[in-house]
Amino acid sequence: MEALASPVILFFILGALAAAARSDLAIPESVAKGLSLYLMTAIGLKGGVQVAAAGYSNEMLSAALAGVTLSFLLPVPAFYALRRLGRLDGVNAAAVAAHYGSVSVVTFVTGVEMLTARGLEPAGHMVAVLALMETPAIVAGLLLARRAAGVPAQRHGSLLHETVLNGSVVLLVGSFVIGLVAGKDGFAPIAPVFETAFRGALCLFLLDMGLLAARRLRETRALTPRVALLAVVLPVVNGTLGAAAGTLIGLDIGSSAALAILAGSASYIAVPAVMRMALPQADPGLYLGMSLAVTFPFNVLFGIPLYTMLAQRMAGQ
Amino acid sequence: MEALASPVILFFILGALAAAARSDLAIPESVAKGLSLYLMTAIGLKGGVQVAAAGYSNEMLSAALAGVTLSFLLPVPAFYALRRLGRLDGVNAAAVAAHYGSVSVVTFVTGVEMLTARGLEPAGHMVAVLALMETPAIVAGLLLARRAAGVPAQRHGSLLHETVLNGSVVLLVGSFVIGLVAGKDGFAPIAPVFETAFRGALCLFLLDMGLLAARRLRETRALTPRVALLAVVLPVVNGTLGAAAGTLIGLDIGSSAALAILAGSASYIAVPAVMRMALPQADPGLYLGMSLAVTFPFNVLFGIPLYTMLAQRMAGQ
Amino acid sequence: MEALASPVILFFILGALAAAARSDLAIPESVAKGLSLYLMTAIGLKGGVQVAAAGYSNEMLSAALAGVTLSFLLPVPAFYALRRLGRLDGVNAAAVAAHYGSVSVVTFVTGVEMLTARGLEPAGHMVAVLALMETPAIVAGLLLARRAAGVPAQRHGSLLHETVLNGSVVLLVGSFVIGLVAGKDGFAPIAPVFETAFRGALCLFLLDMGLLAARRLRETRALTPRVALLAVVLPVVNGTLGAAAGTLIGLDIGSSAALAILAGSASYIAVPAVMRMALPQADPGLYLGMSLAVTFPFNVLFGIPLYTMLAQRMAGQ
Amino acid sequence: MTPTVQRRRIEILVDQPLVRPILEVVRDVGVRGYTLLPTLGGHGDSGAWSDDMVSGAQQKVLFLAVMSEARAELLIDRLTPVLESHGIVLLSSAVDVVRAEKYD
Amino acid sequence: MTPTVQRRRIEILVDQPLVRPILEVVRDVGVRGYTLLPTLGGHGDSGAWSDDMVSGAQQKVLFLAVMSEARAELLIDRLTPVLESHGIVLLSSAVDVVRAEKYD
Amino acid sequence: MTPTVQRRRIEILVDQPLVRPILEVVRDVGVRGYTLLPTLGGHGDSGAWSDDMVSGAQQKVLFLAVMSEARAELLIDRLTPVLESHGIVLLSSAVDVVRAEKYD
Ligand SMILES: Nc1ncnc2c1ncn2[C@@H]1O[C@H](COP(=O)(O)O)[C@@H](O)[C@H]1O
Ligand SMILES: Nc1ncnc2c1ncn2[C@@H]1O[C@H](COP(=O)(O)O)[C@@H](O)[C@H]1O
Ligand SMILES: Nc1ncnc2c1ncn2[C@@H]1O[C@H](COP(=O)(O)O)[C@@H](O)[C@H]1O
Ligand code: NA
Ligand code: NA
Ligand code: NA
Repeated sequence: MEALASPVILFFILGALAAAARSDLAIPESVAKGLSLYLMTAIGLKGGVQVAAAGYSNEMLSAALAGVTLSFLLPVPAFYALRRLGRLDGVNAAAVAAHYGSVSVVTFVTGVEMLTARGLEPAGHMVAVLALMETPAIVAGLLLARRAAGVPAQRHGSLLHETVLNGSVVLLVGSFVIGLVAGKDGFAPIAPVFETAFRGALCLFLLDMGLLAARRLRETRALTPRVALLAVVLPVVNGTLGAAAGTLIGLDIGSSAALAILAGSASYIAVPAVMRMALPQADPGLYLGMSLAVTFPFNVLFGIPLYTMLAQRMAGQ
Repeated sequence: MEALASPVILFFILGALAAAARSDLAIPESVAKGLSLYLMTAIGLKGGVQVAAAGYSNEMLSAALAGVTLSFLLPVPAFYALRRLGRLDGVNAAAVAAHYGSVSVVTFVTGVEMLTARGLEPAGHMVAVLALMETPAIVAGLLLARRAAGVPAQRHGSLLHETVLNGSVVLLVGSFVIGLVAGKDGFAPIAPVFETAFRGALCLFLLDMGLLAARRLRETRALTPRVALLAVVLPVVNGTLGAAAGTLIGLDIGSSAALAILAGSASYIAVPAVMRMALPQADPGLYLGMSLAVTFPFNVLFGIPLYTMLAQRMAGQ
Repeated sequence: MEALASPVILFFILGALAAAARSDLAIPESVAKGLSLYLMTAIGLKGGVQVAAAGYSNEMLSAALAGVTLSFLLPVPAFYALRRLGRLDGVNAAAVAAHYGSVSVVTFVTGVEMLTARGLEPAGHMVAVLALMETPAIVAGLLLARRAAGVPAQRHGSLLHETVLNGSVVLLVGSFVIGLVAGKDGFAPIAPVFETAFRGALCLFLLDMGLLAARRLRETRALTPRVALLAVVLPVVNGTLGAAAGTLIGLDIGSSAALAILAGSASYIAVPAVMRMALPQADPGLYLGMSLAVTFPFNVLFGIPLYTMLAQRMAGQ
Repeated sequence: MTPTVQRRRIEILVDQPLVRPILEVVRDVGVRGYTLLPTLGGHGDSGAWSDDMVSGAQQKVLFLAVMSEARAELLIDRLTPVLESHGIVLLSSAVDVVRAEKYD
Repeated sequence: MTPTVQRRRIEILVDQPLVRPILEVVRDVGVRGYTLLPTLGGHGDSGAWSDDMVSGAQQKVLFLAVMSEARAELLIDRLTPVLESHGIVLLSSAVDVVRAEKYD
Repeated sequence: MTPTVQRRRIEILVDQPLVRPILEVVRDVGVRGYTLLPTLGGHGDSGAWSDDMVSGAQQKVLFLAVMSEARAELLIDRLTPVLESHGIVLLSSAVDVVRAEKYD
């Protein structure tokens, strides 16, 4: 509970309250975009520098495999739950399922902050796992859509391109590699911007996310009670599976919790843009309403502490 | 005079000179907006942290009461001066009067910088006073407009909403509360962004303000000599009243000077937007010309040192 | 070669690779503009503070004279090479020549970073030389265009104005003067923003420059092989002349290398905007393709180390 | 050849703080959809403005909506009284659309 | 008096991620030039949207191109099937241009 | 029903650095008001451009003004000679306005 008193979380709550009260407070779109690029660069760099210091380990490979597998498989149960319990048609269920298999960078970043504050900093290579988990869920979602609704697999090459070379994936991976090459010494001169300033910038970004999530929640028409409920159940189930996977393959508690946070998070930046192109019939109000307006706030406020606790319990603490 | 050699002021002068020489130097609108949100967050946080450290005192309550009273009453003499001496019609006089009763966040921030540099840092709760002073003047201005010109009091609820939940008020108050909750320890990890970087960011923002003020001065057609003169006289009178009020209620010199700066400043962000909605017949060229193009530069260059001196003299120094 | 492992350069390469792979990674235009204004302010301030500390010296005057002369004369051979070897018409040759006589702020900044990392920090007044070199080449280019193609010298006053009061010149010179006035003590409180954060911000800006340069290279139709070759030959020739001039007038190695970098760089911000206005018949795809898509990356990756080596050799090291 | 139907394209240039009241009128009149476009600056009888004004009080927004002739007349009737006092530019022109029933 | 020729002005309001596929159709049809304009937000049958949505999935762009009557018909024919499913607004109107051969 | 009067809507797509000279012509011709709109990018005979170009030399701005038929002809006459060399797109269309005297 003391985590909720962290300025990072408090700014998120401030944004949500301001939007709920219909204040005209707003962060310019380009500034918010700039902040999100900064955050991705910073975590990429930091992860790379940490891996450069730690050296290669088998744990890296198993974490990567676990992440890719989770991202690819988690959409399947989600899809059936969305069809049966959520009463969505095949295309919409597939589109939403892809979001829940993929990951939210900001949820991850917030989670790492919370974990670090408790002395449970995840391994640096979890940033690479984050980058690896963005894409497989999209492929799974498109396969599900094709099976379910006979959506033609048009322009496959272009879609793969869109997915793998998505701006956030490129920036994350690129910064990670730069951190790896530069190492601790190369990083030192740029650390004031990418390390010291990180938390303050995160506060401002979460203020904006609070505004956006609450506005989205107010304006969305697509959120039926069934679907809104699933937007809470899916992350909890996926997060639990993530914590279990992390524990099984023997990750340390922090990394295991990070894997749970990744599994439990839902994308609201990369996947929506790809889905709007790949499945234009699907309703963006639905998948953005679920992932941004319900799951994201749930994870920031309750999911992260829950997944952390699960990772601790499973590790026998 | 040595205050004028501070980089903060020099950047303001650079901006004003560049605009006067018709240079095409310009800071993108969204970057300037982002900077102003940052400055408000930073001073809100800092005030909250200071109050958390200092604990509650009676001085807080009296400063708050003095601020609210000044904001509500200062528009009245201003209104009559604008009608008689400025020869404005009732609606325009009321709209302008509201600006001079309300406050300018940037003038306050610049003033606090100047005061701190002289060892006269105001109390942290003056940030709360700043937030409290934004709104009452708007109410006063609208009452004056209704009396003077029979402007119908349409959509009252919506206006009150617009006024109290104005973005800058929400951000100031919200950050103040977060600072209060987080305290010194919670603030430490975000201090590099919100404290260490503050002055540098202020330089860039004042560069932009210099550009905007000088451009406004050149383009405004509404500024008659009478009205331009009032844009200097009103802040001096209001600033003097503010210093007197601060001294009377026993504030320390720094806080007293801050109250004078608040009273002497004129809004050019929050109030114009509300007035454009509430009194669309009033001329925005007039109230923005006065507050942004004349009063703001006057206060930054001459008003702040003057009000500081008044606060010192009145305190018997 | 170890310079290529600097994060600053690595981010440039990351941007170029992302754009080459057609990733949708993009930095919002206003954020990039904000970063470039920040960089100019920071180097202006730093140069001014350094000159304030070092005091006046004759070297300053000779460096300034050398810079102005190079900027004014370098367009002449460039013009003939572009006409004869590049097969451009008179107006286009003159427009391009102006770009190569003038300077690129970002190339200079990157060069100073590289030089400083090697213990060869140039003198602070080289920032003033940078500012002085922006303009004379434009005048030379317009004279060449008039002679070659009978382009009427319309609106001379307005053009001179546009050139001398160009935003980047004003900001550079203004910040330099503020640094001079403020000195080390006045600079200290704003140093966290303008000094400590400098390299990190440069990383993000060069990421954007990599994206823009590679996109430009892909989309430009105007780049014939002849012209593309000249976009590599011209900087090498000009850089060599710059190193020679610096050595001849007795500059230290760092300053001499900086003068070479300035001479070898080509403008892609200030001059294109002026040329679009002054010589609207000239093809912006041509001059931006050459300076931004070829010369800039060449200089960042190969030119800067080359000019540095030349300056060292000529100084007899 | 896809058949198109003629409708009215209504454009309203209005200050940012006045957008909300205008949208209330628009909803009253029963307009089903609209789009808002940004602007950079301009010049008119009341002087020049540009989007770099910190307060946003004079920042203008371009409202665009396509609707039936009848609804357009209704909207114009409702807004005409405030055009002058609020400094609003209102333009009406002919436009052809495919899904006529959507723009009624 | 400079003679002008009538052409069609086609405007298409479309979500950012769908711009690329639309441009492919535009190129197919042989349109020689176009311009993209930004938008701020809007409202329609599927609800409200605004440009502050982080993902950009619902950010809309206004495509504008001037072309001959014949080419406009071709383009409208090609796009009509997806207007409903993709949530696209397509407007066509008359416009006069000077260099007619440029807008064919 | 509020009576409307027909006027000319002139739109000019022009590079940012050329806006000032165009505005001088506009003033010469006696146009009383205009509005500038931002753009994102485009494609034409001279290739593609987009607003992410650092220098702004190729950033385009959309000029919009409503005026009388006569003044529109004058403006078109003045600008036609430079359309080609300066890469300018000029569009003219019919528009109905309420306060006719304001747009003369
Ligand atoms: N009649 C209209 N006029 C202008 N824009 C419209 C209109 N109808 C819809 N739009 C725009 O198209 C978007 C999608 O419309 P819809 O498919 O009806 O939700 C809306 O959010 C508006 O931005
Ligand atoms: N037919 C057109 N419709 C709309 N915009 C156009 C058209 N042709 C050209 N443009 C715009 O004008 C710019 C310059 O055109 P061009 O001179 O043909 O290269 C293009 O990049 C487009 O932004
Ligand atoms: N004839 C016009 N054509 C286009 N925009 C105009 C016109 N007249 C006025 N405007 C716009 O409306 C704003 C207010 O006009 P005014 O009320 O005349 O000052 C101007 O600043 C322009 O942006
Ligand atoms: Na997930
Ligand atoms: Na005041
Ligand atoms: Na040069």
